[in-house]
Amino acid sequence: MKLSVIVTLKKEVLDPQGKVIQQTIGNMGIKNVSNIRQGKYFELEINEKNYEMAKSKAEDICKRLLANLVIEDFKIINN
Amino acid sequence: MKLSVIVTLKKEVLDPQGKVIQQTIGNMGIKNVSNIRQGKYFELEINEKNYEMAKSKAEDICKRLLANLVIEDFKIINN
Amino acid sequence: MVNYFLTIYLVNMRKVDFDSKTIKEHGLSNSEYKKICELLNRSPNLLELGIFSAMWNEHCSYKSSKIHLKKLPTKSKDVIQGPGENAGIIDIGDDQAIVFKIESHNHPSYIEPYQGAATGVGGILRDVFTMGARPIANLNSIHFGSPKHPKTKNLLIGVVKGIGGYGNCVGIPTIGGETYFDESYNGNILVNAMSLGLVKKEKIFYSKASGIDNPIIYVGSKTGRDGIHGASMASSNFDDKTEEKKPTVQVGDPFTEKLLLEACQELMRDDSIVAIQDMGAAGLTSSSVEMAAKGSLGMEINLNNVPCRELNMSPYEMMLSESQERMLIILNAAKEKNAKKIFEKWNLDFANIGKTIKTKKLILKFNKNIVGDIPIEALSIKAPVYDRKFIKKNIPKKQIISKDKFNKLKIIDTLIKLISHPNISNKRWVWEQYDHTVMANTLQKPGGNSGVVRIEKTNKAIAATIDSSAEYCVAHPLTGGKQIVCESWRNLISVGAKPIAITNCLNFGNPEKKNTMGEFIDCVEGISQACNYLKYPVVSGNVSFYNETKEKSIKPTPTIGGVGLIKDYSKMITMNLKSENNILIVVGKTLGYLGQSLFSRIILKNKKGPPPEINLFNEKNNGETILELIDKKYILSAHDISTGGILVSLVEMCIAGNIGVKIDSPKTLVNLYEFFFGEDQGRYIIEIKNDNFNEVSNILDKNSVFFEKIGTVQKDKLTLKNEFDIFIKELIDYNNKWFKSYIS
Amino acid sequence: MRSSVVIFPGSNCDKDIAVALEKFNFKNLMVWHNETTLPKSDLVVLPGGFSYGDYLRTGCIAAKSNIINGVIEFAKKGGLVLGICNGFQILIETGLLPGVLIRNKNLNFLCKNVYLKITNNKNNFLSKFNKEIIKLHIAHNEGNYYVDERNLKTLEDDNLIAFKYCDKKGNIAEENNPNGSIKNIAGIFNKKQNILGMMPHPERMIDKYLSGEDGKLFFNNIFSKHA
Ligand SMILES: Nc1ncnc2c1ncn2[C@@H]1O[C@H](COP(=O)(O)OP(=O)(O)O)[C@@H](O)[C@H]1O
Ligand SMILES: [Mg+2]
Repeated sequence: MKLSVIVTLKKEVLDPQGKVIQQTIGNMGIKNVSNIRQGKYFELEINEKNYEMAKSKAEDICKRLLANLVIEDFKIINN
Repeated sequence: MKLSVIVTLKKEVLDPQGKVIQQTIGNMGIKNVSNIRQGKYFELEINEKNYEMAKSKAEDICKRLLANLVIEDFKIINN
Repeated sequence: MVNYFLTIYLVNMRKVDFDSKTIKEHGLSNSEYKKICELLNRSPNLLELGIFSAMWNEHCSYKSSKIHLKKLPTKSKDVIQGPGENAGIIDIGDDQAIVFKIESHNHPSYIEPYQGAATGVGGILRDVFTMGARPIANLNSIHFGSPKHPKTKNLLIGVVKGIGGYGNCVGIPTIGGETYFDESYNGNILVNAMSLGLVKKEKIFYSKASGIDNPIIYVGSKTGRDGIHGASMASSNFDDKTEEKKPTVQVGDPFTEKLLLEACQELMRDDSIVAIQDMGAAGLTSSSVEMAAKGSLGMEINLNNVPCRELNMSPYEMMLSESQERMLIILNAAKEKNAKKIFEKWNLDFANIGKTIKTKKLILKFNKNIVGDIPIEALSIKAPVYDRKFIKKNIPKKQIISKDKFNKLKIIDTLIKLISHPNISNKRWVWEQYDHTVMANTLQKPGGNSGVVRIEKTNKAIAATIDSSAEYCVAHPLTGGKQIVCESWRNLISVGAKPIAITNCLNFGNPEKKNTMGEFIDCVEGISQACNYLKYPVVSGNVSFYNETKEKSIKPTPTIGGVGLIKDYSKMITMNLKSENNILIVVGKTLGYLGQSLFSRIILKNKKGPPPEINLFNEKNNGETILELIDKKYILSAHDISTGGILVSLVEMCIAGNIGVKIDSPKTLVNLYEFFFGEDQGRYIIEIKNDNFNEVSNILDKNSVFFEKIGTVQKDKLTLKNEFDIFIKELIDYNNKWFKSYIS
Repeated sequence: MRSSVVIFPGSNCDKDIAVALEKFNFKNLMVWHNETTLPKSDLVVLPGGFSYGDYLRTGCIAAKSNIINGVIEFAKKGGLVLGICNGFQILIETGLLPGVLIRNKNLNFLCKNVYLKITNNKNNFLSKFNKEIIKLHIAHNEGNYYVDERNLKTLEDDNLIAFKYCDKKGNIAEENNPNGSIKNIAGIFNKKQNILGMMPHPERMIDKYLSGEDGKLFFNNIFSKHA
């Protein structure tokens, strides 16, 4: 079973990468892009019978490894 | 309008990060995770009236900046 | 296009010849294909065709350059290993040796600058550590198109990040390099990476296979579908289809490289290894063939045992993949178990994929069938060699500059224009992205004459520099070739190092064109003459042809990587001016020659005329005299005079020391522009104590070296009576400005 | 005095720090990340480098390795722990130090000399320094220290900031901030001040032939305290 995980920086945490990308977009002459945040994306292939079990495993992995909960949030999505 | 972009490495391209994460998950005693790929995630705030226009702008940004089409693919999703 | 990937032909099963389209796609000519059939006594199958294509292309076979490279001097009492191995080796005493080489990664870096440059660094590191050495320093030479070209900025950023990203992660300091912009590189940038390693003399490993039935061991990363046909891509011109070739770009994994380095070092402690070679261009094919060829034996490889990253990889893909961070080892059979343990500890793949055999053949097995069977010699010594047609360039006519051209100028404005020029501007933005102090032995970081790293537990240090001079080479390749070698030599002398040997990366256009071939032959001739005279042999190198886009060639750009030894690093010299009231001397004669100078090209917009002549006698004599003065501790700082002439070099010394100079009004007959901006060769600026002037001039006189006093060190300003008076701080700003504004 | 340097796959300053420790008379042992117990030590160093390639988040995978429990235990008992660069990042990922180190503000790897102001010298690491402003070397991609307001207040109130980036004269201003760190922070202590995490590399500045000697003060200091 394939699950996707999105890890994003918490709102209050500075995102230097997002900021630079935003500036670059401005410099490239593209208008009306007012805010950019960068995060991480993972695809996990989990061999579990049902979605619930796979999801709970993914959650565990996020908490213990993929996300740093001090500064990041995560979200699991079903492909 | 808020759009999300997911940038992933093309299938045949080496993903050194995914490889190390996968090994680590194994070492942490979590079983049945057979494959992990890492990608990037972006949230763009685009001030356009309709979704189509915002999407085409996002596409342009992806092609010109966010994704390296030599080794990456991208996907735009509507939040 | 034929589907190379799904079809497996068994040997002898097919009678049909390939069509010329398939042959061409493999970078082979019809006559080469015919030769393959003759050598095999049959037509090849697709796998075999791929293998020939990889081994016979320019990049691996050196078919257009081979006969000319023979002219290069490759021996001296310090040379342990000349060209022909993974890297060259020189003796530095105390049973220690330095292994070094340079490698180009031009085409991949244009297609994907980050990964192209990163894997370039990875490749050259493996060339060095495969010989048993621990890498101790990296350098690079990077050439980009005009800063105004729309692609240049992204290429620059990507390449610099890639070089840093890889070298920093592996933990090797990058101690020098050069960054150059010129529109001839608009469609074809150059990325040349150099690496140096330290090895104990009795612990050098070579790639010559030996012994029969020894296991062939594959270690490192798994093989993927990356970089298939990379070597043949490096052996053809760029065209509109280049974009389509993109999937051949490899991705580097510096973390795995670091593990591979440590694992190899661990395995190298005893005598388990018979022979070892990295899998570079043309991957498993070239490494196995070259090792077998050197050892005059054969190899039998079972492709089912090759560790693969993806499902259903075909023998064709496995043999031609250029996946990174892999090595091939011929092991002492008894040591296999122990070796395996080491690689497991470092979490790397370790697979026995075959054995050495007596018959000099490359035998490839897959699913119990023989899928490839090629005589080793057909791939090595019987590969084609060409004596291509060439046209030599005559020395251009000297330019006469009319006096009124100078009348409109002012010295200070000219100086500011020159030090603000992209090619002279401070490259700090580049080298601050490279870790240049890791390993904690860096005595001179980038920004000086040469990078210097010390050898732990000794008083010795190694100096290294990387140089090219495309402008001189395009004007007159023979003189240009000589000049770079001399510049490299001067850069080493300036830090107090005795120049020992060089490596060279010869970047040229299409060798099938007579003019390009002529440029190549003359540059090689020039390099050869200078190296011979200076006893500064070539121990390794690389040739990169086909640096062309849409029929437009780059300027001929041989890059020279020079290495020198400082016996006692407490005597090392830097280029920053030290203290007030010291005097400055120009060593070597200033005739004020302006042809091909930065001044002519930038200020007068005149690109014609021959480059400055090289007088090898003076070059050697001046250099050796500087070393004598350094040894006697008279010199406080030194800098060679190169691009931009005396005044630019002087300003560089001021900027480095953040201190000023009161320049004496020149007493020569030439006009001020010729004196200050002429690029006569073989010159240095040295700083000495006023009190030592007599001793120093005695030594210079004794050696018949021409010299003249040029000024005195003073506080924070550069001044020339009746001309200018400017704060060093201002000059620093001009020198830094261009890069800063370009990048932001 | 005994020290241990932990080697993670991808560490690359482990040898440098070992050379420095030995030069200043420590009896040093190297410890492989897979070990479960530390040798008897007075000081444990987590060295710089790119443990696990710095993949995922810098320091995070090393923070899951076997030896880390030993390091945590050692620290809890009051042993001296020093994390330099990647070592600092690992200490943060283990939770021994607060905050996070993110990408440098200009997104470039940065290798250069910087000036640092010592803001707390009442501890085992910095008490013997005879000057307040020192010059050290930095070389990192992720040295941009961030911490939330509450934790920042604790760091400030309890005097747990070790160094701040400054200029030659000790001025702490945005233009002397190489990487965007909050309040120019270059190194911090834990509450008990037996753990120090810092981005600069003292081991690269230990004799006059290198680009500076202020790293010396560092090793002399720790040694004198525990000899
Ligand atoms: N790509 C680079 N990598 C590292 N150092 C560089 C790079 N480009 C320039 N430098 C440094 O900048 C300095 C000036 O370069 P250059 O003008 O080519 O020097 P020179 O003419 O004396 O050989 C050199 O010391 C060199 O080490
Ligand atoms: Mg020079």
